[in-house]
Amino acid sequence: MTGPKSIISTLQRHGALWPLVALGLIWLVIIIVNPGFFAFTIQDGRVFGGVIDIFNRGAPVALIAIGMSLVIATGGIDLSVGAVMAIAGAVAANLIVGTDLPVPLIILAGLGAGLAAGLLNGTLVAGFGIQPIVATLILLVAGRGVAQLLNDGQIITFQNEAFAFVGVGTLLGLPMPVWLVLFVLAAMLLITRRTALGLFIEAVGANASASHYAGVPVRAIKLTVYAIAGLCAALAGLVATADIQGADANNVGLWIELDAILAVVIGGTSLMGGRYSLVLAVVGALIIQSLNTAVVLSGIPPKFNLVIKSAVIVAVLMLQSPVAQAQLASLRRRFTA
Amino acid sequence: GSGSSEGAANDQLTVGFSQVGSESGWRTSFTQAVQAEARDRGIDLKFSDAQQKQENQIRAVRSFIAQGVDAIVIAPVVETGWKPVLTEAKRAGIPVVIVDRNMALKDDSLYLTRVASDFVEEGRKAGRWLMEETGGDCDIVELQGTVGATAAIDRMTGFNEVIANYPDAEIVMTQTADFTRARGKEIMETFLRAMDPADICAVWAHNDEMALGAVIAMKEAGIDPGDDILVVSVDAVPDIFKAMADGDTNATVELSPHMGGPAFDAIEAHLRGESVDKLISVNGDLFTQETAAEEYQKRTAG
Amino acid sequence: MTAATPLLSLRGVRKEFPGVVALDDVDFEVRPGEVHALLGENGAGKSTLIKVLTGVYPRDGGEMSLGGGTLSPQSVGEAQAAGISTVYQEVNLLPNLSVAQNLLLGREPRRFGLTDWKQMNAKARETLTRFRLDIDVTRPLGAFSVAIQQLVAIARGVDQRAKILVLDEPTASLDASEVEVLFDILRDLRTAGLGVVFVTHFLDQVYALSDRITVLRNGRKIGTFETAELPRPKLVEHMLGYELQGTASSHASRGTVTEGNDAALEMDSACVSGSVQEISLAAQSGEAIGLAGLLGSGRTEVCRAIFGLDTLSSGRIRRNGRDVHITSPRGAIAKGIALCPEDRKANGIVGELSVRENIALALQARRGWWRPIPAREKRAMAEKAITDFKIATPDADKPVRLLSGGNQQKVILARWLAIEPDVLLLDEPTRGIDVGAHAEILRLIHQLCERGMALIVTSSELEELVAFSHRVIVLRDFRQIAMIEGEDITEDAVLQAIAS
Amino acid sequence: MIPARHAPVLVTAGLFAALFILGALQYDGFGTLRVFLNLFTDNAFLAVTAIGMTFVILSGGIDLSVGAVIAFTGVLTAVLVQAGWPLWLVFPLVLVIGGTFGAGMGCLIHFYRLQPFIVTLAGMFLMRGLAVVVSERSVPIEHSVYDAVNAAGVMLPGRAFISAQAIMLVIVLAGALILAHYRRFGTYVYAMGGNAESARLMAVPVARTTIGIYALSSFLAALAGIMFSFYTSSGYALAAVGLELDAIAAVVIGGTLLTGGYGYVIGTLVGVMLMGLVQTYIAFNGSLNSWWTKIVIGVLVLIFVCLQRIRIPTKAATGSARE
Ligand SMILES: Nc1ncnc2c1ncn2[C@@H]1O[C@H](COP(=O)(O)OP(=O)(O)OP(=O)(O)O)[C@@H](O)[C@H]1O
Ligand SMILES: Nc1ncnc2c1ncn2[C@@H]1O[C@H](COP(=O)(O)OP(=O)(O)OP(=O)(O)O)[C@@H](O)[C@H]1O
Ligand SMILES: [Mg+2]
Ligand SMILES: [Mg+2]
Repeated sequence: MTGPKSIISTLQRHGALWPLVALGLIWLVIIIVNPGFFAFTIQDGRVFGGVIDIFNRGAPVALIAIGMSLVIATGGIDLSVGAVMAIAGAVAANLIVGTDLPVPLIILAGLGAGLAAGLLNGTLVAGFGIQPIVATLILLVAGRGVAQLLNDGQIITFQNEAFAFVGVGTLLGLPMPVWLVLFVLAAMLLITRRTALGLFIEAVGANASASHYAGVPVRAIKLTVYAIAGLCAALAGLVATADIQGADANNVGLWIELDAILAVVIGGTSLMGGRYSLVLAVVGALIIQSLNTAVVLSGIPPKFNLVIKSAVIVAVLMLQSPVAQAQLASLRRRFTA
Repeated sequence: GSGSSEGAANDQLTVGFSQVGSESGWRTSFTQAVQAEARDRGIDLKFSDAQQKQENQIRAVRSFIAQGVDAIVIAPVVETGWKPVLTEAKRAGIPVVIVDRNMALKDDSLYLTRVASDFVEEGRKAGRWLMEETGGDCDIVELQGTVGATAAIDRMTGFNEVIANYPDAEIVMTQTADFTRARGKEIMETFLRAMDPADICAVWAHNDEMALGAVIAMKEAGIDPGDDILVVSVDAVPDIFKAMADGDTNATVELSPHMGGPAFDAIEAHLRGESVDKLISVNGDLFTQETAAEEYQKRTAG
Repeated sequence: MTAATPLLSLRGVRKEFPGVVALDDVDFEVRPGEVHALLGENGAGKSTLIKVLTGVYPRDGGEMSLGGGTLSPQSVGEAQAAGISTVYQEVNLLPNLSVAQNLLLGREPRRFGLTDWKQMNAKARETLTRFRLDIDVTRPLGAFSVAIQQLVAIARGVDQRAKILVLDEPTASLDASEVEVLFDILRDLRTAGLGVVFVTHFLDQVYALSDRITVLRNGRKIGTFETAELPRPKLVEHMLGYELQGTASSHASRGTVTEGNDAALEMDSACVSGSVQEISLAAQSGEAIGLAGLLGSGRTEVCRAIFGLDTLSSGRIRRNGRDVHITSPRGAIAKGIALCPEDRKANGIVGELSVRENIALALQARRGWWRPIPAREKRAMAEKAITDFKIATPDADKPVRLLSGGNQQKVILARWLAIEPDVLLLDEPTRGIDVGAHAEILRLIHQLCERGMALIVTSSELEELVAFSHRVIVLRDFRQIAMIEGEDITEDAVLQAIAS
Repeated sequence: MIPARHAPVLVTAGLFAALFILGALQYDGFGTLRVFLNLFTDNAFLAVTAIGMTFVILSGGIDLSVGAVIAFTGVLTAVLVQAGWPLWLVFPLVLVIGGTFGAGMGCLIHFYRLQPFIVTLAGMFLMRGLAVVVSERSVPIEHSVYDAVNAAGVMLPGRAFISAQAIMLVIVLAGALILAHYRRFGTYVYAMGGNAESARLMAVPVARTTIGIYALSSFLAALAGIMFSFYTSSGYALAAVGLELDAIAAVVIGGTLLTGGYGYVIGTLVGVMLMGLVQTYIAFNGSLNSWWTKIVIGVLVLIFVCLQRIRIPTKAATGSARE
């Protein structure tokens, strides 16, 4: 049976209902303030449209949110992702400008930098037992410094069609960043579901001590998730760098860690660790990006941006809170009775 | 090493320099220009990066005072809030030079001189140029700097002041792009999606970075920036000259990063006992495509 | 006192959880000056009843009254203010606070509005002397063993001077002498006119102490009985709904062990710095070794050392005659050793995960990352365990933290049996397990021995220890003080060794 | 004998002393009472904020809104003072607003079971947003009391100065120590951090305590906002950006566990001072450029937290982190 009722109950069981409702509501607002925004056009073999814009712009946050989900599922957190974006971008840009390396190698180098950063975080957390927020705070501060050091404080710009493709290219009508998100999402789903990694991650997050007793390699799991988060952040950094064809070590990914964490939480994952959902984290990222876009389209003066953002966040969270739902239901009952 | 605050002239001069941070390429150029200038003059420069926080700057200034430097140069994060710490510097007999942004101070004995640019005037210059170029008939989209930043507020004020005189000139969409290239591109993209690009006459960006981001967005949308849509911005970083030379943007107002020289001149004059003007203006010019290639050569050569 | 008006009475109380009716129209009453035992199998609804009574869960129906007035607490604080003091199942204290703070939380003695630490510690020490506990009350509670923590929890409950004292499995981790101390105190309280609600799975204790018994089964009340008038087999039948076949405590399998070969597991003068000293034991395949001793005698530590949780500072561990170097549970598991830990909340269950995932966890960990257990196999494993162990859960997808305490224990046992170890360490495996399941587990121990597994079992219940052990090792102060073998194993002998 | 649970605080204090001595050996004017006392003045508002944060973290929560609360309070204070409102009205008003705001966040956290990280993140956006709405421009404060307070204090020999800011900090610290260690509220805070579920079962008034904790944190942040308005004689919507991370770092460097339940208010003060000393050290050095400053701060924090790990691990100090 696949009636609308059963779809709704399936979504509800997976915690997907309310995030999707929130996304739908924001899109509704966008349609109201700008009816033409979601119109699709096809031009030069590329599909244009508001939805694609939102996907495209939301890609860095979505990529990071995927990695962040895994880290959060183990009960950790990664504040360094913005700085890792900067490092990866700086590494790539400097290699493009300074060497003749082929683009795939440059991309690998950028990812390698992210992996190294992730491993550093993972070692501090898993190896030395430093609290995740502090361990990654270190790289949040120092990492951007490293990126600036590489760039000498300037934006390193470059002309490189092949590399720019990562950020602005089109494949089968869709922008490259959208493909990257889909690819990483699919890969991560595959890796976590088709191996025992997903189970181990949730077990470690839910009760690290019991997992250790059960023989789960707790440290290795933690190291792995930070490494993945580093890779995701690096990829996001490459996308952002390719997007403007320049590595802006000072500003790329500034405060993106907060957006990514927000995305994960809006997707229903608890910061205490345990259960997580990668798909919903991406939905969370789309919600945030849609909100940003809606604010721009609405024409409300920018000084109200943050107030609006906070109001929407609280509304979305309340929408998901079982307590608020119960209150709403009882209110409705009182009204109808 | 440090001298007493009375500073014997033959001692090496020690100057504390409190910089805002390193939030943009322009800021870094500014820092490097001051450092280079100090090196050339044999000044021992104590540099402190405040990472965009006024409290860090105040801390740094107080450390400089405790250290007994001969003079202090401050590029303030924000205009207000300097009276207490400058009073302390004055009490310690250390001259203070304000560079770049202004400080709101009633008592001008608290500082030696200001080597300053005028953000409002920069906005006016950009506005005047655009109005001349378009005959005062222009639907403008604006890329604002960080909400609350002095540079953003003042440049907006100056620009709006000018276009207020032209009934056909109007800002049709405005949004903050945080002074960054990436956000400039993103916001411009949304603008282009939200309205018919043909209805946009010009982009007015509070700094070059956002303008450069907008240029990328326009190109990707199949628009020819500089021709279809005019682009005017502020700062005059090297990259914008390249863009102008390529015909992608139209004009920029210079915000000179070379404020170290006049600042040190003033300090040295003061220590020699000479009197110093309270304001040393370093207002920059407006550059257009004509001289762009040449300027680019000049600025990247050094 | 039979005709006394009830102090506490519950009428038609109902509580539902998603998929489970935990309490269905339950009546329950407690008179002043009685000890009322609340009995039932694992998952019968005992703890739920207590939580509804004390405002932890809102009830879905029914009425409650205390001392004539209606009772409808919204929080533990309100229940306490109304005169109900509760010691919940599992130790629910705060490991980071000192023992004294735990005892007096919310009732700290004050001077000039400020906490008077000196007086607080003195008061705490005084309270604990009643429990014959002489410990440093300024140390954090977490530094003490589960048993001590449980005693502190009980002391806290008793010290509240309430009208009703509710104890949910208070004796689960206590040994005989502590239980005696507790019972003396409870008898005093009874004389003072308190109503005591007492939940336990130890039927001996029920008969030793209680005046009346209420039995729950599947959330329904089966009946309330005078303890004196309810013979034991009948009680068990009420609880389980069927008659229990004779106890499994036959010594039949003893002596069938094949001696001579290399032991499945051998400890040779094993020491852990700051912990066990000079422990030597050998467990042959098919043999169950019992570890006996008082609280804190080091039984858990012996298990920890074998399982690689603590590293040996000297001595050796051998498997089948070969030296093994075990530094982590992973390493131990790889060598065919499993440990079912004592503190199931902290080290056993992974609460968020489902019953199925909890059962599969250790097996999956041993298989490694790259060979996930197929979903079908996992489901089959879980279904089998649920039927074999009679785990009370609506389905295998329920998060394990929502199961009753005893059922959680069964899940963990199932987890370890799934990896089919050669050596199984069971640290207090029957803690919190109902009579039915208790018998099952004893039977299981026999079965496992027969299948050739070597077992090392810790238990505070001498009766069962004697029942299944081929060899009993008695510990005191982290040292081995006696070894009793074969026919010499009797409760008396073990007791004597412990007391000597 | 020193209890093991005090070790983190002592380690941090030791590191402070070591860095102070190192600085004194390297730079003239560093090892003076003046520099030491400057730390109190310059970090007073941060310390007050971090003290509030300590309670939040001890309870197992987190408060990301404090920096924004400081900015909002500062701007509102400045705007009201410039509008001619009397100080005796302005200060209580902004403190009440701060406290109420925190209590509101506490309500969301407790009654709607929303996660502190996210609630306070939204709170941060709201406060920063409101600050900008009140005034985008920075607002100077011209008031005789401000001048008087800024000049007030005790001058010691060697131009060392005990400022009003420092005195305020000491008062707040004393209050916080009493609250944490000699009031029931403090015990409840530790209890909730130890195990929220157990605390509930032990009849800790969880609702009241949670709301109280966030109200306290926001109240202290508002107080810090007033102190900051004195420190700079102005209010600015973009002031104290990212200060919450500094506060959290100070709390953690001071030996408090982010998972809650373990730590001391006094440790936070030492943590703040240590971080302030690092800043001073870098300013005295004066040769690090922008990025090296960041890298050096990061590396120093790394060294500090690593040194803290090396101390003898005890069961009590590491809690359940037994792996
Ligand atoms: N919070 C909850 N959510 C869902 N189900 C629950 C919850 N708490 C208890 N249950 C279910 O209610 C039933 C009764 O559980 P309860 O804890 O009262 O059993 P019990 O009689 O105390 O058992 P034990 O002797 O094992 O402690 C069980 O089936 C359990 O799974
Ligand atoms: N009566 C006591 N007085 C002081 N400390 C105690 C006491 N009982 C236990 N401890 C402490 O508790 C710690 C470990 O106890 P643990 O429960 O692990 O031992 P055990 O022999 O396994 O006891 P159990 O019977 O609970 O299994 C020991 O370090 C011991 O110091
Ligand atoms: Mg129970
Ligand atoms: Mg034990």
